[in-house]
Amino acid sequence: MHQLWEIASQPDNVPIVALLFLMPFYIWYAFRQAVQTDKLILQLETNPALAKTHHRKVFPWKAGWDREVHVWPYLMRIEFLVAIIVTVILMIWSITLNAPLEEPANPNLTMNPAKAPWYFLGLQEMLVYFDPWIAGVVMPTLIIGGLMVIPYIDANPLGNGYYTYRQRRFAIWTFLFGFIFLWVLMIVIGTFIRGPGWMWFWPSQTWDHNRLEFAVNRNLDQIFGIDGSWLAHVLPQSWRGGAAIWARTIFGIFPLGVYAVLAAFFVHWLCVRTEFSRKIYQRMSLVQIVTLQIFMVTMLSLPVKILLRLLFRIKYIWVTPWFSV
Amino acid sequence: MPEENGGKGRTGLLGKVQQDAKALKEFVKEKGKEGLEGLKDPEKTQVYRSIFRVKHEDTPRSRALSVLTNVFFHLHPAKINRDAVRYSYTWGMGGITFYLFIVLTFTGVLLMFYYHPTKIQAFRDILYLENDVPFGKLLRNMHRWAAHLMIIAVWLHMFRVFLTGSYKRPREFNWCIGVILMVLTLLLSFTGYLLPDDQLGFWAVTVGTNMARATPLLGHEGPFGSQLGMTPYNDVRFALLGGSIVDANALLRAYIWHCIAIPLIAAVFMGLHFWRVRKDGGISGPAPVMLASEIKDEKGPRPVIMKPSGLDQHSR
Amino acid sequence: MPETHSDDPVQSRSMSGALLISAFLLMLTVAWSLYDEFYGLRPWRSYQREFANVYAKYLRKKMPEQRDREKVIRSSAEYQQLKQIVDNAEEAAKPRLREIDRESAYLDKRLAAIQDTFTTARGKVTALIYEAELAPLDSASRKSRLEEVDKAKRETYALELPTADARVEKLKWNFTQIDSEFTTLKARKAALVAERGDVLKAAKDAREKRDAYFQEKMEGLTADQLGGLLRAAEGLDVSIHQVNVNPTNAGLNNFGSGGLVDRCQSCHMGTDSKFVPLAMTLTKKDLGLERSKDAPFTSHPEPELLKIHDPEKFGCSPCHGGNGRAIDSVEKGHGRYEHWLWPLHYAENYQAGCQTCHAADMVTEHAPVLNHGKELFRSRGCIGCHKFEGFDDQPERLLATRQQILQIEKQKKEYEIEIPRLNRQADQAPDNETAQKLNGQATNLAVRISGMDAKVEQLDRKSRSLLREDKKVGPDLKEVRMKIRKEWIPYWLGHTHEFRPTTKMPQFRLEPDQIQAIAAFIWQSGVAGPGLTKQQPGNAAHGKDLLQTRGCLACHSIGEGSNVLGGTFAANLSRVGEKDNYDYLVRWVHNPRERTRPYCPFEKRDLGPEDYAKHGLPFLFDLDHSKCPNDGHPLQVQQPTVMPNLRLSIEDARDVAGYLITLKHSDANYDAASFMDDPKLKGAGLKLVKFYGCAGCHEISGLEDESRIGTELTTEGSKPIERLDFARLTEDAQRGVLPDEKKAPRGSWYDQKGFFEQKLKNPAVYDKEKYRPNPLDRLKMPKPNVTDTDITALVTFLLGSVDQQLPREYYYKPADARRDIQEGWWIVTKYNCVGCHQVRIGQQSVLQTLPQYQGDNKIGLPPVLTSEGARVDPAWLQRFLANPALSTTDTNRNGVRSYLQVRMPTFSLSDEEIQKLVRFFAAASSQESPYVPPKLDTLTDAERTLARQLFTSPAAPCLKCHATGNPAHDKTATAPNFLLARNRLKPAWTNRWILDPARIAPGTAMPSGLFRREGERWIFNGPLPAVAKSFTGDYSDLLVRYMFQLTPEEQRMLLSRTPAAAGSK
Amino acid sequence: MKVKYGLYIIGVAALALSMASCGGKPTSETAPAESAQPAATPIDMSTVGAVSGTVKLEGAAPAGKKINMAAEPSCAAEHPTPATDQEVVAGDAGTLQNVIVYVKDGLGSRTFDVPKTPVELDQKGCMYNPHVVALQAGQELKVVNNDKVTHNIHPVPQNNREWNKSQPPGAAAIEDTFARGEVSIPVKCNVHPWMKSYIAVFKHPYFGVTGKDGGFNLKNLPPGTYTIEAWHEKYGTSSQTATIGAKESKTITFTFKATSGD
Repeated sequence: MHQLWEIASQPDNVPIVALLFLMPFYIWYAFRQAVQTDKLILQLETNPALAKTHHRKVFPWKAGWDREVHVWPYLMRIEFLVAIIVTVILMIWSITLNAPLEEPANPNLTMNPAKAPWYFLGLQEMLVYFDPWIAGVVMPTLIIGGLMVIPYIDANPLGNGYYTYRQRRFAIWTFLFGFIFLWVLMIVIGTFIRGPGWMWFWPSQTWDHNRLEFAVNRNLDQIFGIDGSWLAHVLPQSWRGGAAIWARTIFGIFPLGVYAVLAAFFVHWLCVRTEFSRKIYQRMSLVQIVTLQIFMVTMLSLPVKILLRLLFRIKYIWVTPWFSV
Repeated sequence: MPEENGGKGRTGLLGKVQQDAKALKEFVKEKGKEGLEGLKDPEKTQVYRSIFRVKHEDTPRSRALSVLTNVFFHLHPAKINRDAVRYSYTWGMGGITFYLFIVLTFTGVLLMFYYHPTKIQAFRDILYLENDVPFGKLLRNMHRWAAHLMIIAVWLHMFRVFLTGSYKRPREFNWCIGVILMVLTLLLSFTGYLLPDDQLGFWAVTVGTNMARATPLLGHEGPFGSQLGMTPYNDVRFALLGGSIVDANALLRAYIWHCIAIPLIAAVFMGLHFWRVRKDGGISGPAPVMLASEIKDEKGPRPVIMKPSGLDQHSR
Repeated sequence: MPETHSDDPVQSRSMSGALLISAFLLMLTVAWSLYDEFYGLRPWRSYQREFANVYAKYLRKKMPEQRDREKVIRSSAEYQQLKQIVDNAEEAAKPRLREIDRESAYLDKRLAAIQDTFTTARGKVTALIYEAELAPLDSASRKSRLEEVDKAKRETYALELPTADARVEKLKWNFTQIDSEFTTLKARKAALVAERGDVLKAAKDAREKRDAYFQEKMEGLTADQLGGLLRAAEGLDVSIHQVNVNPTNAGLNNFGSGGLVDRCQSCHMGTDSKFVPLAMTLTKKDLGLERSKDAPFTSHPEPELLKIHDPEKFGCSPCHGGNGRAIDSVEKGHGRYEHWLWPLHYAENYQAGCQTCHAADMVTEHAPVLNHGKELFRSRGCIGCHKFEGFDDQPERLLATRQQILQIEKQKKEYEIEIPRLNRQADQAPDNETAQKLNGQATNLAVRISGMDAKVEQLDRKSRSLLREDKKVGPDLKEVRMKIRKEWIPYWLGHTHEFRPTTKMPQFRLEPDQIQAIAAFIWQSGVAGPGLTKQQPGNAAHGKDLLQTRGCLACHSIGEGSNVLGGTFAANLSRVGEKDNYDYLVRWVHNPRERTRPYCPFEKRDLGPEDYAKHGLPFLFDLDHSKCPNDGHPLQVQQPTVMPNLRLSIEDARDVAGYLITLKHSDANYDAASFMDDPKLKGAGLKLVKFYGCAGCHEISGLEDESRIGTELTTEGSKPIERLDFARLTEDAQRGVLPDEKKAPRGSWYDQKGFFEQKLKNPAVYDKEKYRPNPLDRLKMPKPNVTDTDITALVTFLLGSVDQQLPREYYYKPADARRDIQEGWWIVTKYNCVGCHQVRIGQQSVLQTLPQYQGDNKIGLPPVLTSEGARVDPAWLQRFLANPALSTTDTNRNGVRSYLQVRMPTFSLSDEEIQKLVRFFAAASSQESPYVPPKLDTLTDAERTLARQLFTSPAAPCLKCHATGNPAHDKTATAPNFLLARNRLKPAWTNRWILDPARIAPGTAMPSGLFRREGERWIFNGPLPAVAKSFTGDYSDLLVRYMFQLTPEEQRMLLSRTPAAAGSK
Repeated sequence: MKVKYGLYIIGVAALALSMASCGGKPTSETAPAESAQPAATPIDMSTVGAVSGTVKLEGAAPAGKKINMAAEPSCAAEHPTPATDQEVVAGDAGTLQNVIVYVKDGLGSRTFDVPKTPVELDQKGCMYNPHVVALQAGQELKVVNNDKVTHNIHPVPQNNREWNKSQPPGAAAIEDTFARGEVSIPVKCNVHPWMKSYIAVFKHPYFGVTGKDGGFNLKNLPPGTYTIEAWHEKYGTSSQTATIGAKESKTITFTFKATSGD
């Protein structure tokens, strides 16, 4: 347990610890409001008359009250308040906790584990499951891209400007999945669970620098015993040498394809589960649907790959001479 | 006064002096009164005017003015949706992020006074900051923690914006800018990590940049990289570090990125971000709920209706 | 007022409360940060305040005591007397002083009066002269200007000058007059000042005497001095006390922004001589803080060190470690936290600090622990496996030299090919210039080649002397067949420390089969002959006597358990009898360096008679016949042992051996080891011997060029902790759990110190909990035979061995005589000179501690060498060291002190070593080298007769004790022969010696007080013969000159005259 | 990038090669040279002419100084009349001996065979004989010692290699060649300071040393214009040009002024 404390007390990990508390809090905070709104929505939907007259907010409202208030002072004062509080927090934090400073940089003395800044640990964790070029380059690009396209593929006009769950189940779940599960959780794992040699240490375990692990990760084709022997007959003499490679390359495409199709269907199924979401789905243009599919499928591939790796010790699904997936 | 002078001469002279004195007293009294009055309501004074341009009364107008005419406040509209002032809605994360950015700039500039981005001096300078510079330790700590805090704030901001669907029409583009800003924030923090030139930063950055090796096409270990003649000495990582290892050049580059390039870029985008917030009709809510029954079933993009979201009650 | 709806929560709600609170909080945090800045991060402030008042209290208490002391002294008769003298002297001086003062006062007045006019006049004249000089030579203008100059000189000025009799004289003087007056006045003034000094001299001297007396009587500081300190303490301004030196190329440890910044004294105020002068010591007790855990106020325990290392230059952390600039907490300041690479040394290891700069010294003053550590590192054979810069590196240098030779030979061949090529080119050259150039080059190459031959010859010499210097810690295992009892070897390998608890050899952790293999290999690889000459038994009793008198015990010890007697430098001989072969032992005692077969480093094998026979040479090899018959390169003709040749006669050798062979346990028996001759084991054995690096300490055939197997330790102290493999103990170390599951007193031992200590305690410790079925996978470092103190010493040594962090000028690498001392110590310790001699003042030789040299047996001790450099002529010393018998024929004796039982043995040092030793002694007694003997003026007949009479006078019967070479007489002699003096001694020293020998060598037989001071000269302290009347010179000097011109016949003549000397009883 | 590096490498390689070849050249050429001189350029014997003539000395030849050979009696014995130094030796009828006459210029780049017969330099009575030797580059010089004393032969050339070999009485003849044309190489014997001789080396066979008659004759000269030069150890050189047609033979005369005194 002291190990856990050691990590948590690392000055640089304090933000993550903070995150651990902030995240749940704000999720709860948001959902509390969402529930209220949803109540209201339900009420209005069942009672159109009310919908005509109601001011349609969960906040109190009386005729004659200003719809708008002056920024000065009503907003300003809050901003000042927040500024001050933040300052106070920051200063206390700074006084009580020193920014870390270790030995002078020494290229000959490798730190073990050598960890990236905490906010990139998610990506570093991904390295376990993917080749660097995916985890380190493709993923971030996709994440950024994915985030950017959200407004354009979300065809649901509802829930603009207020917390709601009922009206945006799909969107919210997707986001929570991506943000909390895939991003924050990975960071937490990278920080608290990964020890020397980037090996898996439960918080109760102490980081033993001499620990050794034995794990053979095989490629899917190896499991299926693809060696291209059959291909060798088909190919012209001169190509025989590369038979195995070609075989693998070709073979690899299938599982990926299969996955893509399945995942696509899954997403589709998600989108058409309720009457409402079907309606939204209707509104989407083809481009939007395709984009949505692409990103959803890729996103889903992460947990799938992680599972494959952790459960079946599968390294690559698709092996080609140039890159592997 | 020498004795010799005559008596009458004295009276004459004396009288004159007394008169002058009296006159002076009057004058001073007068001016004093004015001064006091001036102090009574400072808003009348020239100095006050010169600074605040408008005199503040507790009228809607002057409230509006005080915001609109103030270079710092005029990011805000004069009035906003009555419910938008609630913390519960915005969580104030955007504001906090901006505030932290300012704090960081401030502390950062001070730190720059004591820091040389050279292999020999960088680490020493940190020691110097820690032990010698008055408030140096505090300064450094604040800078570092504010940076971490900012990242959290940014994430939460994004989270909030998503949950309130604020990215939806007409704010799609501003969301994109937001995403870019978030990336910039991460980069800022990352580039700052190396500067103390200690083991922590060094290895963190090494790990971080090693990924760049694997950039498809551009990294010497990435797919098709070697086929395109990428080597450790000409690939993208080399470009990032200014060398094949994290060394003096990397330090310098990190420094420049961290202190000049990214902040500038970020500032520009921030400006854009805020401007768009205003142009897209202030913050998104809290808006009156919309019901599924009210969805007009038309496909594809539609013209954006520029309307401050708060106001659309009137239209109904 | 704008209309606000009082019921509107948004508008009506007031936040002033919240704002107020948060604002208040902000204030608080700001306040806090301020406090933190000024106090939280500045603990030294409170320390300083505390120090100031406890110290002030202490001083106030102390002052009256001291004042009383002073009173006592001042009131003492002697002091009063001295004081009287002073007063008288001052009295005597007074009248004259008064005159002088009066006159100089008058002079001042007059000078003052004349000054202005003088300067004006001079200014004018010089200005004019300058202008004149500007004008061209012998031009009209020049002439005219010069005339002006004259005019100016003639121009008169009105003056009012005070006269001696207080009148004022009005004068009209021209420049010349004024000038002369002015200069005369000045001159007079100067004269007066000088005179004043003379007048006061007597008083001044007297005062100095008085003060000196006071100084000597007074212990501690005077009340006034204490008062000064008190003022300093009371008026202390609380501020950082910082040593800030900014040397070039400062390293990174505590050299913050480019220089040493050290603030230790901000809390450790007691070490700051501003408050506690070096003359004074301050303990917690003095300050009444015995019980306090946290009172860093005591003064530096070794002020001597501070005198050599001025804190203003060195600071504290360079020696003590720690983070010199960090003062925000004790932990930070002492650098006892993760991420600080140079933590404060613990008390027992503080001398590690010395090592960082004194790595080049084998013996460092004030650092006994460190010295012990280094000594161990060498003598326990650590150096056999672990390279360490500066320690005996002959093997490496030998290899390097050989490489060089081969290199040159190769180059030579290339040149020889090149020459004709160049010649041909010359013949073909298009034009004569090229031809000449090419021919020139060819000639140059030819000349170069001759240069190379010279170089090779030098290198050969060098490798010869390296071969001499190359010693091994352990015995030569090639000789094992001749020397050792076969069955004993495996036993020894398994029970090293049981058999000989004091042995240097570490205990290896070996499986039985390993032991068998190693033993077998050693046995079979030993040289088989030519066999030893059979020796008849010796006289053990006499042998024992020799062993105790010849000085063997300076290095060796005999006896076991509590009654061990002798030095620890070499083996304990108590069980030699159980293992050694008598014939071999005889040979060994007679000449330990004698080899059975010479080793040729080039052919890499031991030569035998057959090799010599091939060339028709006799099988004869020694230092004079050390050329390889096959290739002419130098041979290893000695055994690689430091044990010197005591030049015993073969009979004596037999006796000694005869005694040694009796030293054995009665119950000693070893079970037969038939496997020793099993050839199958040899291969396995060789592998193991290589693996365990036995060749590091022993000479083993086939493994002569084995390199050291261990890690180099030169900078082990600064090895990053991550690089030290604590293996399964990492956790325990960090939690402060020792390998024996006890709690470590100081908590975590996860640091260099901890690693080294545990490693030395038990080298296998880091194999704990490891699965190592194959013994070759285990840690191979054997268990050294060391005590806990030894370990501390070694650890200190290692902790100090760090890579260069400080700027270069901080390292002790002197280029002057001190370097000779530095180098000399390596050799002095290598051959254990200090076993017999006292070399350094205050150091005790082993012999001095032995029972048989106590009381009046001190006479039998070898000479004290503290003044050797000043005593002997280096040229002679060189000869003596090369051959202490000072004779090639009659060697079974001491060259100088034939009367001593203890024998100065022959070390057959290499030329280089001799050079270094000679320079060492010269430097150690601050002698200039090279030494140019002073010219002594020859004796007049008168002087000679006088000298003779003195020499033979009953008051100074020199020849009673001093040897003369006449055996009858020398039986009783206890001092060297005078005939040696001429070449051996330095006159100046001899003079000092005969004046007061006891001062140079306390406890010498030579009597002091032979002369007495009389005015400016030394007079013989006894009845002066008639001839003395005419002699006005220095008697000591006379005798020295006589001594240095003494001839054998003269001495014989003297001997005949000496009363009772000839009739030696 | 990659391509660029490739170029570098090629460039370097090329450079290296070229250097190698430069460095290598002389050696590669000497290889044949060792065996023999380059083949002679043929001369059409049907057209060759000749230049002949005499060398005159204007004024009286200074009498040669007497040499004191007391140091070497065995040699002294060889000289019934004490030997004189041979700096200036007049021939009959006002001619001058020991002058080397040779074609200095005009042969162009022709090469010639080297005569197989060695030129002999004899040491007799501690005198070199002849006093002046002329030979062709690469032609063997044979030094023999007919004295009962040891000599050392020590030529001190400009352009050729200096050597210094001792030759005990009755030792085998010393044979050596000079590779480069040079007029003239002084030869001395360090044992006998008075012994002095000169060796002239030519790249062609058109040279002669005047004898008692002071005459010279340069035969088999192909038609052309030549600079003919005469060299004397004391009076230095003087040269004339002669143009000869096919089968033509010219006579020219060189005249040296006897400088009085020394």
